[in-house]
Formats: sequence, C-alpha cells, structure tokens
Amino acid sequence: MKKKTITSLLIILAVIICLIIAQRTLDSFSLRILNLSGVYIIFAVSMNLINGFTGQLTLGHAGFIAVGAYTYSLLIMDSDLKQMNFFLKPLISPLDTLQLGFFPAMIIAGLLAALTGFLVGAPALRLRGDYLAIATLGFGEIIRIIFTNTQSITNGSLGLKGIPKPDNFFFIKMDNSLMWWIWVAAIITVVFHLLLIDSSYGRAFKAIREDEKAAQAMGVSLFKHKVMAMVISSFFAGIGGALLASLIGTIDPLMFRFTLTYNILLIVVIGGMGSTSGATISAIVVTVLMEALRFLDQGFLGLPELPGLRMVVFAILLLIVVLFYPKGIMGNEELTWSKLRRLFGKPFAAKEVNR
Amino acid sequence: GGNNQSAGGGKQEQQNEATGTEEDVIKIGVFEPMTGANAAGGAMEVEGIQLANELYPEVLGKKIKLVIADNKSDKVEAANAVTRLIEKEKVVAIIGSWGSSFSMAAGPIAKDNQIPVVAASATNPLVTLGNDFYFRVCFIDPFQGRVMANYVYNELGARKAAIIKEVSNDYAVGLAKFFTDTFTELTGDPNCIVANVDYQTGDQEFSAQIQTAAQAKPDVIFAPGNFTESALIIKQAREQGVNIPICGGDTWEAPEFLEIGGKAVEGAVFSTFFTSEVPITEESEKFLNEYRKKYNQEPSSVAALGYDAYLVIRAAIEKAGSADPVKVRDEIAKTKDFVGAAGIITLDENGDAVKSAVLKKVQDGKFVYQTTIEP
Amino acid sequence: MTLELFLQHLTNGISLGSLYALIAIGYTMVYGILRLINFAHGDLIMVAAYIAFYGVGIFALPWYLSFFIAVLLSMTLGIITEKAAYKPLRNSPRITILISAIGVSFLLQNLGIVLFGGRPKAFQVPEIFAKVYNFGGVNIVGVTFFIPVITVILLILLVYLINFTKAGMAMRAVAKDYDTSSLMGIDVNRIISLTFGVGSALAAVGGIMWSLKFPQLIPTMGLMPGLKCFIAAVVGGIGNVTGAVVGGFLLGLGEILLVAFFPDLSGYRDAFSFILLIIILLVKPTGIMGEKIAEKV
Amino acid sequence: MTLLLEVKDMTMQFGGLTAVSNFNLRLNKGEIVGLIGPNGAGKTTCFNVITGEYIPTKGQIVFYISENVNGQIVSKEIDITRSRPDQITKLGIARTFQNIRLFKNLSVLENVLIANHLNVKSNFLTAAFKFPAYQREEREMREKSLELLKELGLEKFKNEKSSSLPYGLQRRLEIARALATQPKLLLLDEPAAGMNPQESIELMNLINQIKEKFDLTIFMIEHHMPVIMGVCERILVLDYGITIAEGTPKEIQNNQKVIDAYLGVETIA
Amino acid sequence: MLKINNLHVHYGGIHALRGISLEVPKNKIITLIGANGAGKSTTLRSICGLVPKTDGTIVFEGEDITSLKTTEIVKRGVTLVPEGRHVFPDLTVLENLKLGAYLRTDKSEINKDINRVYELFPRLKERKDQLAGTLSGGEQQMLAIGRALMSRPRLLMMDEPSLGLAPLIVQDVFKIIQQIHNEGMTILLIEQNASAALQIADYGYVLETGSIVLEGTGKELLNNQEVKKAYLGQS
Ligand SMILES: Nc1ncnc2c1ncn2[C@@H]1O[C@H](COP(=O)(O)OP(=O)(O)OP(=O)(O)O)[C@@H](O)[C@H]1O
Ligand SMILES: Nc1ncnc2c1ncn2[C@@H]1O[C@H](COP(=O)(O)OP(=O)(O)OP(=O)(O)O)[C@@H](O)[C@H]1O
Ligand SMILES: [Mg+2]
Ligand SMILES: [Mg+2]
Repeated sequence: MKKKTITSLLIILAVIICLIIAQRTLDSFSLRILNLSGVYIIFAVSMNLINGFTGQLTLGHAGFIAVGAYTYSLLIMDSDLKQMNFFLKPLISPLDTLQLGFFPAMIIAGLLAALTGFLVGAPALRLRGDYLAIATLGFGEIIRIIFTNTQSITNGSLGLKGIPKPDNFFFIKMDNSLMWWIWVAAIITVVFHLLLIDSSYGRAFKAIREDEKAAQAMGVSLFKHKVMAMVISSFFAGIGGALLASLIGTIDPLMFRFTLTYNILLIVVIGGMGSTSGATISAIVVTVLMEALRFLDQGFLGLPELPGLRMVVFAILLLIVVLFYPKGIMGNEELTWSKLRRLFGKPFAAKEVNR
Repeated sequence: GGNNQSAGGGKQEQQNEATGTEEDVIKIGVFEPMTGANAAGGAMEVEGIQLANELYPEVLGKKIKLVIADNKSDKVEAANAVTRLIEKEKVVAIIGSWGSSFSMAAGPIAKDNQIPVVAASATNPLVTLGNDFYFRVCFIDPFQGRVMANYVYNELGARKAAIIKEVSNDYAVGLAKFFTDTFTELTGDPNCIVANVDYQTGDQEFSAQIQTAAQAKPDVIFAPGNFTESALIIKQAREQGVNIPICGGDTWEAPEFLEIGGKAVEGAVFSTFFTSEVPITEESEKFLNEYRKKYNQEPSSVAALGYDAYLVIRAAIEKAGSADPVKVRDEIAKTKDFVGAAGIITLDENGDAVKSAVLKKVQDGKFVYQTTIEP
Repeated sequence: MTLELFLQHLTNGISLGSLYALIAIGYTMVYGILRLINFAHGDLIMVAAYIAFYGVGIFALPWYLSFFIAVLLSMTLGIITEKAAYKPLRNSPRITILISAIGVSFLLQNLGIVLFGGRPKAFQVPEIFAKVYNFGGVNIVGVTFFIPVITVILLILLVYLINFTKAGMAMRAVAKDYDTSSLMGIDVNRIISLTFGVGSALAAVGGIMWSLKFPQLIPTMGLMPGLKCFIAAVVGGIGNVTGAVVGGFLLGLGEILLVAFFPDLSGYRDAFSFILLIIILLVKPTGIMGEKIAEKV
Repeated sequence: MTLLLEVKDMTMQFGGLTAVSNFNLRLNKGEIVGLIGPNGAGKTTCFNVITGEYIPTKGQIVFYISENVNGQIVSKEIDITRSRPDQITKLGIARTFQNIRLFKNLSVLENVLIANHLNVKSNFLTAAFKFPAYQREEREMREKSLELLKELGLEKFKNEKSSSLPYGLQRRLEIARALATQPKLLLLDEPAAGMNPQESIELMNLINQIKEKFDLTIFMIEHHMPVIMGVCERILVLDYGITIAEGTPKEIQNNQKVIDAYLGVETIA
Repeated sequence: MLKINNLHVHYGGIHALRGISLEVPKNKIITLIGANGAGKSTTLRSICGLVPKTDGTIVFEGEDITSLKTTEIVKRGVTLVPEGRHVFPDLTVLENLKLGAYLRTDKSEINKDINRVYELFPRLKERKDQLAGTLSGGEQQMLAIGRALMSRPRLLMMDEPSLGLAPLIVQDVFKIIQQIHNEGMTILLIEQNASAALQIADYGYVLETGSIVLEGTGKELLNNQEVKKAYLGQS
C-alpha cells in the first residue's frame, strides 16, 4: 500500500518535471497540442467512468462539456467584453455584470455540468444499452440546440469570443499558467478516477457493468450508482469544457455537436474501455496523431495536395486499431509497474528491486 | 532579422530570422475548412487564393509559398491549424477563414503571436473587433443588412417582410438582425416583420417554415443562410406555390445555388461584393479571365475575395519592404483605395473593408448585376 | 389556420415522414438482426446518391438504370463493409463494433470529400418526380407520391421476408446466437451478408428518394438523415420494421406540425425529434412497438 | 419458533399466463424449506417475487426482522412487496441464480467484496481519497471476505477471474457471494444443477454447514431428489403455479399427486 | 460411424483436450462422463466444428470432417443439443422447431415431425406460440431436444440433456433417448447423472482433465470402483 503511494507520487512528480521542461522548451504550437491533450485526457477519463467502468453506453458528453464551457465563459468575461460580444441581443442581468476569478468559475462550471448530468441521468439511466445511448445523445443535442436558441444568455450561434486565459496559477503569476491549470486538472482527474475505481464504489460500478441483476441482488442500488457515475463524469466534463473554452478563447454551439462525443468515445475505446491509464495514453496519442498527419493534406512526396486525405488516413488507422486491437491499448487493465517492467525489460526491474 | 519593439520580441526575432534566411521564399498561411460541413466554402475561397498565387508568385524578389491548413470546419482544429502555421511553418501572414467562428478561434492566437490575418469573407463583426491583427477584405453584416433592407423597401416597395434564417449560423443571425433594424426604421412600423422562423444548418426540409412565413402575407421573404439550404428553401417555396420574392445575402453567389435551385431561384435577389458582368477594376477583368481559364466556370464572389486577400497581403509586404509580420501588419492596416478583383478596398479603423455592395438577381439561370450601392 | 393550409402541412408531414420511414426500415432491419447501430448507414445513403448522380450526369444513363446500378453498387459496398469492418469483430464487445461503424462512417465521408470534392452537387431530378400537382389548393410534387408508395411496398416485402420466409427465420435466429444457428445448418456468414445486402439496398433506395426530394449532394449529407431515421427506428421500437414506419411518420409529421403551430419554436425543430424520442423511451423503454423481452432470471 | 418471511396469497401473471397463483408460505427462523415442482411450475418466479425482481399481480410479502431497541428485542414486520431487489438484499434476503450470474471478469475476491458494498458508510469522496474511516472499512471487508472464502474452500482461487473457475466452484462462489451480504434468509435456485452425485453430496454438507455457521434460514429450489430430501425439513410442491402439496420429505415422497406430477414412479439416482 | 483420433484443443493458453481418441459405432449409445471442466463439452463442440482444433482427426462415415465448417458438418447429419439449452429466445417455440429442420425441404414430413415432438413433450404444444426466452428452464431443455430431433440427425449428440429437469421429465428424457435409439439413432451422450447414462449406454468413456482415463461398456463402468466413488456418489 505504502509503496504504491510512493511510486504514484513519483510518477506525478515526473510528469510535473516534464511539464516544466516542456514549458521552457516547446514552441507555442507544441504547447497548444500538449494542452489540448490534457483537456482530452479529462474528457476521455471522465467519459470512461460511465461508459467503460459502469458499462452504461452514454453519448451525451458534448452536452456536459458545453454546459461547462458556457458557464465558465459567462463567469470569467468582464462586462465590457460581454457587451462587445452580445451586440445583437444584450445579455440578461445579472450575468451581464457578474465576473468571477478563474478557479471559482471553473468549479461552478463543473458543478453546473454535474447538475445537468443529474437531470439527464436520473430519467435516462433507467434505459439500457442502445436505448440509453440514443437517449443521451438526444439530451446532448437538445442542450446544444437550446444554447443556439437562447441568444440572450449564450449569444446563440454568434458564440462568445475573447474568453480570457488565466494569468495566474493559484495566485502565482506566470506565463502559460493555463497549461498548469489544464495539467493539474488532468492529473487530478486521472488520480481521482484511479482512486475511485480502486474503492468499494469502483467495484460497485464494475459489478453493474458485469451483470446488473446480480449487482442488484448483491444490494447495489442501480439507480444510485449509475447516476453517481454520471454526475461525477459530467462534473469532470464540465471542468474540461471550461478549460477548453479558455484554451480556444472562443466557443459557439456548433463546437459541441455529437461528433465531439464520438471523438471522445473513440479515444476511450482506443485506450481500452475500463482503463483509466489507457484513456490517458490514448488521449495524448490521438491528439498528437491528428496533428502529425497534417502533412498528408499539404501534398507530400511530390503528390498534389488532397484536402481530406488526412481524415481518410485517420479513419483507416482507427479501423486498423479497432480491428486488430479490439480491446484497445490497455484492454480493461491499468498500466502497472510490473507491466512497464515487462515492457522495458531488466534495467527497470533492477531499479524496482532496489527500492 | 526584424527590429520590432513590441513585447515578446525575443521569440519574434528568432522567427523572423528563420523566415528571412531559410530559403528565398516567403510563406503565407491559409487556413480554411477543406473538410467537414463547410468544405464547399473553403474550397471556393482557396481557388481564388491559389489563382492569385499563380498570377503573382513573387514579392521582394522572393517566391511566395502558400501553406494551406485544413480546419475541418471545427474551431479547435482552426486554432490548431493557425498555431501550426505560425509556429511550424513560420508564415508571415495568414488568410482565412470561411466561417466567422473559425476566424474567431484564430484571432487571439494571431494577436498573441503578432501575425496579421486577412479574412476573405468572414462577415461577423466580432472577427476584427478588438483585434489589431485581424483584417478583412469584405464588408460586414450590418452594411449588407442595411443594403438589403433598403433594396426591398425602395425597389420592391415592400412594407412587410418575413424572415427565415439559419439560426445556427452566426452570419445569418447577424444579417437578419441588421436587416430587421433598418427595415423597421424605414417603414416606421414595429410590426413590419410579420413572421420570423428558424432552421438549423444542414436541414433540408423547410415546408413548415415556408408555409408559416407565407401565411403571414409578407411582401418579401428575407432568408439569410448558406447557399445550399437557401436554394432548397426557394425551390420548396415555389413547389408549394409560394411566389413571394425571396432575398438573401452574399453567400448565395455560388454556381451550386443555381444548379440546386434550378428554375425556382429565378428572380432571387441578394447583395454581394462584386460582379463579373460589370468588372469594377482592371484587376477584376484579369481575375475573371484567368479564373475562367483555370477552373472552367464562373467565379463566386468569395473566390474573388480570397484573391484580394492574397493581393492585399502581398502589396503590404512589398510596401513594408520586408517580411516582418509586424511591419506587414502596419502596411495592411494602411490599405487604402487598393484595387482588388472585388472592388476598391479601404480598411477602416477596425480593419474592415469599406466598399460598395452590388445587388444581383438570378435571371435565366445566371447571376445578373442589378445595381451598385455605395457604403 | 385554414383547412387548406392544414392539409398542405399534413401532406408535407406525410411526405417527410414516409421518407424517414423508408430509411428507418433499413436501419432497423440491420439492427434487429445484428444488434448493430450501423452508423455507416447514413453514409451509404450518400454513396448511393452520388452513384446515381454520376450515372445520369457523367455516363448519361437513363435515370432508372442509373438508380438501379446505384442500389446494386451500394448493396455491394454494404456487404463489403460488413466483411471488412464488422465480421472480424463478431466476438468483441458491442461497443467495439460501434466504434468500427463510426470509423467506416468517417472513412466514407472523407473518401467522399477526396473523391467527389467538398462542394455540393445538384442532383438532376427526372421530370416525373419534379412535376408539381395542385389538388384544391394543396401543392404536391411528383416525388411525394412515390415515396409513400415505395415505402409501403418495401415494408410489406420486408415484413414478409423476415417473418414468413425461411431466410427471415434464419435471420432472426442469427440475431441471437451465431453458434447455435450454425448448429441448425444455417450459414451464418451468408445470412449476415444477406441482411447487409438488403439493408444497404434499402439505404440506397432511401438515398435516391432523399436526393429526389432534396436535390443537393454533399459528402456529409448522410449524417442528419442517418441520425433522424435512427431516432425514428428507436421511437418505433428498434428491430421492428413496422415500428420504424410508425416512428418515421411520427417524426415527420411532428416536426412539420410543431413549426406549423408554434412558429416561435422553429429553432427547436431538430430538438423535437430528440424530445419525442426521450419522452417515448421514458414512457415505454423499448419504443412504441418494441416487444419487451423480460430478462428472465 | 419465530416467523421470518410470509408470502400471503401471492399471484403472478405474465400477460395472460398465470405463473403462480395464490401462493402462501410461512418460513420460520432456522428452517430449511424446499420448493419443488415440474419445470415451469413457477418456482423461480416465486423467488423473483420474493427478491423484488417482479412485483406480484396480487398478494403481499412480509419480512420480519428483530431489532434491538433499548436492549429489548422487538420484532418488526416489513412489507417488501414493492421493494427493489437491492433494498430487499439490504434487509437480509440473499439469493443465488438458476443460471450462474457471477461478475465474470472480476476476481473471486472482488465478487465477494462487492457483496460487502451495501454496508459501506463512507461516501464516494472519502472512499476515493481513502480517508482513515474508509480504510478501516475496506480492511474489515477484506478480512471478512477472505474468511468467508476460506470457509467455503475458495481461498486459493481468490485472485483468479471468476469465469475461470470450474463450474462446481462457480456455484460455490455464488453462495459465498450471497452469504457476504449477511443474509438472514438465503434463497438457493437449483444449487446442484450440473453437479454429479458426488458433488451433490458435498453441496449438501456445505448447505448444512453454512446454515449452522451463519444462523441462516434457507429456502431452496432443487430437482435433485437426494439433495432436497437430504437437507430439507419441509417441502412445498408447485404444479402449474398451484401448491399441490406441503409436508415433510417422507410425506411428499409418498404423496400420489406429487408422484404423478413430478416424481414419477422410480426416482433415478 | 464417428471416429476421433488424437484430438487436441486449446482455448488460448488452456489445453482443454489432450489427445482424445474415441469411436461411436452406428446405432449405439455412447456416453462421456467426467467431472466439471474435464472437456466433455469441448469434445462435442469440436466435432461440430464450433471450436478450432490444434491437432487430430475426426472422421464421420468415412469422411474426414476435421476442418469442415459447422454448416457442412450439420448437413452430413450430425446434430448437437448444446449445453445450456441455447434456444432462440426471440423466436416462438414453433419457430425454434422449424429452425431445427432448416436444411430440410420436405414440408409435410416436417409437419409430421413437429407433431411427433409435441407428442414427446406435450408441454411444448401448450406453449407453441410463446417466445422461447420466457420458457422455464426445463421447458427450454425440452425444446432444445425437440429442435435437434427435427433435423432427423444420423448422429445425435446431447450435452447434459437432463440439466435442470424435474425427475419425471428426466425419466421421460431417458425414455425418449432409448426410444429414438431403438428407432435406429446413433447417440453420443454427456451426462452428469452418470448412473442413468451408463445404464442406457452401450459403451462409455471417462474423461479427466482433457484425457480419457477409462473406457468400457456401460455395465463395466457402472461396476467400476473408481467410477462409483468419483461419479456415482457411492463408496
Ligand atoms: N418474464 C416472463 N415473461 C413471461 N413468462 C414468464 C416469465 N417468467 C416466467 N414465465 C413463465 O412462468 C412459468 C414459470 O416459470 P419459472 O421460471 O418460475 O419456472 P420454474 O418452476 O422455475 O421451472 P424450472 O424448474 O424449469 O426452472 C413458465 O411457464 C414461464 O414460461
Ligand atoms: N470458451 C472457452 N474459453 C476458455 N476456456 C474454456 C472455454 N470453454 C471451456 N473452457 C475450458 O476448457 C476446459 C474444458 O471445458 P468443458 O466445457 O469442455 O468441460 P465439461 O467437461 O463439459 O464440463 P461441465 O461438466 O462443466 O460442462 C475447462 O477447463 C474450461 O474452463
Ligand atoms: Mg426455475
Ligand atoms: Mg460441459
């Protein structure tokens, strides 16, 4: 138990050191991809909780992300900025003058998304399988359509622009403080999910995934636990949404179409349903890959440029992964020391023994 | 290397060195939706940009290389694409993007990195607002909305109008609003908009919206939106026996509008940037001839605007005498009476083009020039 | 609202509804047999429409021949898709196949962009479908007559195929249990190919009808019909072809009447299908005509 | 003798089909009662109604629990007719399934641990962040579970995936898992199905053993006559949803109605 | 009729069958007994081509069927009543029976056989339009047997047909097995109820962890001390 804690802390430390190095050496493009990876980690890991661990196929993540993104943006923008944005129809009061700091805005974004998760989950989670999937997809789209039509709150399809980035990290002023927010949030998300899954609640979630009836016969309340998973999942989706809004600096309802949910689901499946470390790795791989394949569009090896080729190749790669590794990178297991050791061979093992 | 005094100069300097010494090319970035929902618009704009690049391949004795990045009709991708153009490709300036929301995603990045961007056809006022590095060679929605309101009031004698708008499209929502404001002012009748119905991007069935609009007995229907949806709206309206005049905005000017709409779109009137029938400038003539030669079809106005965006940047580099992005920006900002393919361009303090609009009408399966309206 | 106007709305609703129904039966049938939400169904619609388009436009074929070839080729594409992307995953968790289907959908769409270009194409509508008829003030386009008729004919054929033929019985058996089905002497692969063939042909017919009604082709055109018709199928009770037709009509009529009676809510028109879906599922978790198979413990 | 469970006039219909009609049952504390009857007689349905899987068309299920109120043992009756299965489990009724329903991809130990979840008092936050209170709970859970596994001879498989166990042991694990919910009443649905006679004998021993050890009342369905006759004190016989006989194993064996409907003339081992 | 030679089967890493050889002569009842997990079901499933074999041959009526597809094997007259019933839950009882006759085309004969199954299992007749998924366990077992008979197999393999059946029905099932055997059917039977199986079997094999450890006529095995102790619950 103790040893595990120490090694986990070491990993986190290593990640933080990597981030410090990254911050100093990477150009802003690579940093952006790094940040985006962090946001996608939050999305994928949280979606994995309800879809992978609890086994409830839900497709409403984009909706919760939207709630988080909008809540955050409306709370963080100052009134001048709001006035500039809402030039067609003014923003209703008291939102027009309300302004909060980064951290409270982000937390409220998560809480509102969680509330939405509850409102969606409470009725929808009575459904099962594909019915649940399509109903939650419906809820997600309804959220988006509502946001399109409520112009005096969301600015409708005009979207919001100029969403400020934080200039401090817990009151420490620094460049790139957003990167720290994103990655600290990502680390907390990953750690929290790992710990949660390792607890009795995590076992209850997995039991529901394995066999609902049997889980219920073991005294596990299906409703309570499914809704709990959904609420936690949407809380983190909301946090991720806030960070995404901050990273991109502008949002509009079309960003949150169900295709966004598909993309996250795809990351989850590639990582392995029911593996937090898998989702984490896959979020990074997919985000980086999408950018790395960009050369395909621009004409390479003397070929003429063919817009769309990148997406074709991406789709083919996706299919190859799904067909040849149907369980994803990690299956439903977590990355552990022993696995790493097997992967990297002896030198690693030796170190481990010394400890 | 450049010698700018602005903040963050360190990085800037490095970059300038890279662009200066690397090879004898100057890179101009283009970010456009080449895939996804807005691929059509992106494709048209790129056609114009590429044509311009072919005709004017050099500046300051160096070759200009276009680097095109797909933004997948997605904001996140748009932001990535622009960052990449700036960081990896070290472009001097950027053109794009079709779709104001993608331009808005690029805005803060360009501003932070001090790279000028010229949008060809993004008409949402928010694009350039509060951003010194963002410009556009087209006019903005308020002007276009006014033009159309004036037209239907004066030329068609309309006193009551119905609006069918693409509610998930910022452009259409804005245009509808500005049209409404001006039209209400002109008629002095707060109830002059007798019906106001919406649809979503990608919808294809509009009969209920059309019937609702028609039932209110308007003199004209104003239907700002994407050309594909709009063509279907007009077609379905005519099929349903609704023969009220229907008007729209610049997006309609695409060959597909005519093809999809067929006979139904005869008589549709819209405002746009320039006309090929009455070439405004010599440049227009050249653009038209070369475009027809290269693509074997009539150009759309956004192609002309893409062409102009390129030319504006090139001219700015020339005047600046260097490929330093900040200097280029300053020159772009000074653009005045620039002779483009789609008219004479003067940029105002926001970086928006002040230029005349033209009205066109569909006649015999062609866009026919009606009149020019000065700003 | 005048009676005339109401009738016009009603006609429009039925016309739209029958189109939804037509596509939904293909969806529901593939789902019913394979328990697979075939996300690529919508993209087959797109492929069929493009083939029909090029048949008439480039190869100058008569429209009926071009349509026929489009159906045939889409069917083949459907079968190939199954063999390549779904068959290897038969023993994998369903979610994996779902992702594979999303992958196929991605692929077809982007291939469409690369091959056909991102700009829309105008579908040439043959005269008999384009003609407008007026019945006492109600305007009806030719294609509007064809769609419900074709839908009903295909529905009857399909119900017959599934419920009253040996192949249909085999399909339903395969739906549940591959191993045991093969023990009955059923060639599982053939039955699945057959299912996909029929399903894809239905998608193709739907795609062609869709393009006749909305003559505009873009590579992403399958997305919305795909989603809406899937909803129609679920509303009706997925797996049940009659239910799909009911769902399709409900959706089509509902959308039109919503806008007709509440014009202020027209911006929410697309949300309507989802709201209807959710309400129906909450009242009856397996859709209107979905049989509730109690899980026996 | 204290009453533990009472089923009053229960009828269960599916559409037009009456699976069980006017079923009455009184289970006393400490009894082992058998439920037999031809296939489709409605036995499993009775279980499903008692455990809350189905809400009966008619009738009432009452569970009696004794509570310690201020040092006094007070008997309380609880109507569980419309309660959810998990609520009923929490009250103290556990079951096994006719078709084994283990959590296949989880380890043997985890299967048992899940049954302890209903007693967890920590909330998900304190549990996730491993507050001391939760750590204590988790430790207790593990100890109890391991003890239980040892009791049932499953300890050495504790880290294996449950689906990899041989069939007989899977049945055992199902029982272990049910016991882990700390039931007062245990319902066993055909625990000996798929076992050979030798294994059945071991099962009988196990049932007797856990009954004593955990102070259980057991209600079981079984088709293996040696098992049912061997362990049950009282047997109910259902046929077409109707109770056709009730009595000691001896009485049942000699009841002509039961022989005609169920046992047949010669009982094959 | 059926001859298995040195059959090996692996499930991933598990070596489930380790070189089994056995023979099923025409018109005989052969039984396989053994503890849970010994590999009995695996043997039957590999005969039907449901599991890939790593080694060995299976010859049916002189023809090597080792690598044929299931459909082909079934066409040659081999039928399996699978362990755990596996009826088609969404199909009615009648449709399940009809599927048993999937490869047959003689309509009138099929109807006759359906009636015959109804005679054997009157309960199925009462429930003929009910969905098989809602049948009780025993009813489903009857249906699975009835369905197998519908194909008029030459070799009928049954995997624990008495699983979960009421004693009376178990007796019936064994009677039916004998009856169809008397009509000339060849049967390969797996049973936990070893004594009952051995009583009707002509010959039996005892399986332990993937290997045959003992074989002999039904009577011999019944009287074998080892068998008695391990499988018959007598000591
Ligand atoms: N959910 C259901 N829907 C419809 N009918 C059902 C359902 N559950 C059970 N039945 C019917 O109720 C009757 C009793 O079934 P039950 O499972 O209780 O039988 P059983 O006595 O347990 O039989 P067995 O010993 O074979 O398991 C059966 O005829 C069955 O078909
Ligand atoms: N699909 C499978 N995947 C992995 N292992 C399997 C699979 N099926 C069977 N096994 C393993 O193969 C071995 C033999 O199993 P088999 O089902 O043939 O035994 P059996 O003798 O029929 O037992 P039972 O009496 O329980 O039916 C067992 O160890 C079992 O765990
Ligand atoms: Mg039962
Ligand atoms: Mg077996």
